[in-house]
Amino acid sequence: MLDTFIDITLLAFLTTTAIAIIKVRNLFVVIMLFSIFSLHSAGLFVVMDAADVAFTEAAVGAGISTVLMLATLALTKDHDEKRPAHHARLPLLVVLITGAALVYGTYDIPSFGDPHSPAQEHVKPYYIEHSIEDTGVANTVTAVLASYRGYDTLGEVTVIFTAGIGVMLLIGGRLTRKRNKEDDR
Amino acid sequence: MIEQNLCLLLVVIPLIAAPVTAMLPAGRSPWLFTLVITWLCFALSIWQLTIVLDGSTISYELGGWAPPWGIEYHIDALNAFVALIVSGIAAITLPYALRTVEKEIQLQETSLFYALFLLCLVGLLGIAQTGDVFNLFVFLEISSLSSYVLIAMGKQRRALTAAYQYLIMGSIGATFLLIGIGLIYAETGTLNMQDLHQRLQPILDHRTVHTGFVFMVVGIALKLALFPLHLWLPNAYKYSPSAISVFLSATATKVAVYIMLRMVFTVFSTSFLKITHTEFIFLILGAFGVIVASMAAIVQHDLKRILAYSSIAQISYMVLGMGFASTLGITATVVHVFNHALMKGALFMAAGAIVYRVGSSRFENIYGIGRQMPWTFAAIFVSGLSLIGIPGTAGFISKWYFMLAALEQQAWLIAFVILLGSLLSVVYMWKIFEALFFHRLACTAPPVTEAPLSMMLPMWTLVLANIYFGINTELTVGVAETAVRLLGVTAYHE
Amino acid sequence: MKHNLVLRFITKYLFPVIALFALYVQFHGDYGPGGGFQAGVILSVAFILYAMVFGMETIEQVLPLGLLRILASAGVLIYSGTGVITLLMGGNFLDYDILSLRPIQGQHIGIMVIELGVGITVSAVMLIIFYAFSDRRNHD
Amino acid sequence: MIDIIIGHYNYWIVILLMMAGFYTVINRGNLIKKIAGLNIFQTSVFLLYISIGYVNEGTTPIIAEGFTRYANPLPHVLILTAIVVGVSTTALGLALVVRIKRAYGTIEEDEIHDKDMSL
Repeated sequence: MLDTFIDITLLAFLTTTAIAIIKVRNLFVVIMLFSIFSLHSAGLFVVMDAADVAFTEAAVGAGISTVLMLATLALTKDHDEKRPAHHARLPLLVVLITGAALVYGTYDIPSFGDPHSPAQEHVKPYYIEHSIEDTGVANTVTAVLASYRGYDTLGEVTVIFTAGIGVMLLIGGRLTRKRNKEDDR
Repeated sequence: MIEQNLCLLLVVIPLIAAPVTAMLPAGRSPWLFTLVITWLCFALSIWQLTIVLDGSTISYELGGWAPPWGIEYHIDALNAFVALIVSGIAAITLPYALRTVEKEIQLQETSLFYALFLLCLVGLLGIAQTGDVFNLFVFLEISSLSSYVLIAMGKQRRALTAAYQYLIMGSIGATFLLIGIGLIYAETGTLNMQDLHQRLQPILDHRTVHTGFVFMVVGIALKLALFPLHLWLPNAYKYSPSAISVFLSATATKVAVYIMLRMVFTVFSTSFLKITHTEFIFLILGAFGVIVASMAAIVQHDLKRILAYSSIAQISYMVLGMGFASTLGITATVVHVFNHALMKGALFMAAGAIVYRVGSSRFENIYGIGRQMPWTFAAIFVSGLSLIGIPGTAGFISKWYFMLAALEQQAWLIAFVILLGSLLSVVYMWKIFEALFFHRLACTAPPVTEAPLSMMLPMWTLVLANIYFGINTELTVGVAETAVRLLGVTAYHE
Repeated sequence: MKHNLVLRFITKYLFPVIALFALYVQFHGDYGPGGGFQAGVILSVAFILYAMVFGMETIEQVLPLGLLRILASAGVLIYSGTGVITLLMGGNFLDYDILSLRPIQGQHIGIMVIELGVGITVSAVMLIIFYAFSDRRNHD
Repeated sequence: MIDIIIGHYNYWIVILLMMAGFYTVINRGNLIKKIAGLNIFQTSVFLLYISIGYVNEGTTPIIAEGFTRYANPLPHVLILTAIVVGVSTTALGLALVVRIKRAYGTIEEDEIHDKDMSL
């Protein structure tokens, strides 16, 4: 019961933050709200028994991503989003359709927390029952991450590495490059 | 030992080579190293294809964990064929890249640039090889992230906005794919493609499954630049460095077509298409895509942009083929994936050669250039004929199969669209021929010479391949038919 | 921030604590939440904090960009290299069982080594990104 | 009816969050804000996955004496990977924003569009 209460409270906070982000035009506030959003979702991850994910989300979302956005803001010195000349209808329409499709899609989805859903009864039991005898690791998240699906994690490290190289190439200390203005069209 | 790990080595060798390249000193050594690696991959992918050519499959358990608990590489003729296209184009792009990269990329950035190129290759090969939907997502992101940066390396500032736009659209696509995978996972509890197929069959009428399918398809369609989600593509191809235009145009969207085929026919099934009538949506989007993109190509005044819009049109053909959901239709799609890689590779190489000499691909700057660069122009001419679908070229073979598939189902309207698309491609290719060859030389243009041999050889290799595969269809059609049989697609019957 | 005594004092003592916590997270992933990725982020945060208070130069002297680039590559190589070793020993890629006579022990070694690779790459890349975004030449 | 709401309210709110993020991304505007929106969109998808893995009366999937029901670790692992992918995308996107600001002098999508057209 307490879980449900915390769950609903956090969801309410998240909703408020997300809607505020759409409305607010001051970029500093947007970034701070994003940080709050991330921290609250980390809290929600804890409520939903995903300690590892919560840990990472707090470090990455509320930490690294926020710092990066603030750094970009400091570099670009644009502090306010300009008011658009006209309101575009298309984005709203796309979002409404997408949202409706998703709500439609939840009709047959197993109930929240259902212990007999396919996701709980297939593949997962193997991890829970065998991870200690297979890998000797009590934290099944680590067992799956590093061993059963270790190849995904190799891909993940490669993604991070790609980002590092990419950022070095893009803004790694090189001054303005010579640009061919005439051909810019 | 190499043979039993073959399908894995194909991905892991470039994956190990990428960080090594990043540590090499700037200069020609990163290029040389990348060249060796890509040719090694090409050789391995040929070897892999010869193994699965007879319709057999290879299964490789990563980490030694049996699927569905571990990740599995599951190779059949289609995987091997796509891997062959990707590594083949990479291998042929590398000699071409030497001179253009020296001109377009600063010297001290070359090692990082080639490392990113290898990472992009890793991502694309990883997608082609994997039998696990989430692993596919991870490698899709490796290839996407590296291609965003590679595109942004273009010389003009619009390369940056093109890359940003691609980043936003690509990330939305990836997130949609993630939502789709999540919904399907909630219904099945597994991520392995073969296992998903088994477990999805009894619940094909679930609304959650339908929604998951739609989100997956929309996500892939964004990566595929399927009309009307194609807006990122023209600028991305136009402003990226020449070698990257060649590589991405010939491989990235083709791999997306492969993902679509794999998801629709292996993970779901032909019967799912029939139940939900999704094939009509593919047909409609494909038909509109062919016509709209071809028309858009006609009104462009820039060589690379015409080619980019033409790519969207050609991709729409492939989607059209999927919409037939018959042996002939999918065969046409698979053959066209290969042929289109050949022709667009050659065309973008020629465009890059012109940019290398003139510094621009806009018509007003390159009028009459074909007379000064006759070999480059001849390459454009021959591969242009292939794009149109003139008999004796590779392009004819795939168009022929598309036509057969349409006639088989008596889809006259679609058959008409296929013809009309070819006619429109005659118009925009003629526009290129006219500007490059018949138009008066731009008066301010300084005289230029033919492109260097290191660019000419790869270009003409692809051009000659266009002719060779227009005459000898044993490989392309043979592999495609095996692949289609394994996808579980059946011949059309009323 | 360079002249704030309290900040300087606290940062000096916080640095080893954060670094130690990072090591704890790195090697305790088997039993509690955590692992290479989180540890890498935390370790990089220790350096970032130090750089923010004492200036970029202090960190750049210890960890120049060239070294970070090698470390980032090394992490990926450690991870994939583990896979190659298992291949050479006759197992499948990343099949840690083969690393030792007892499969469980092999798994233990394998997981530890690859998590180390993850940690190294992640902290190096986080610092590379931080360097790039705080590069004075990007401020104009 | 009540059952449906109790069983699904979590998904519905998560969908609402997703759409708020999605709207911020596709609505024309400031380039940094779009990246923030993308992050919200992705974080909400993470919430969807973790909701799928949640089980009533369960506990964190760290095997210990006295517990029998654990949350599904697989979505957790997938999301750990997805978070890393997300932060990588964010870093690259922001690096591009810095470069765009340097090249165009603005990070408003409309103004960039105008500058490209007016040349």
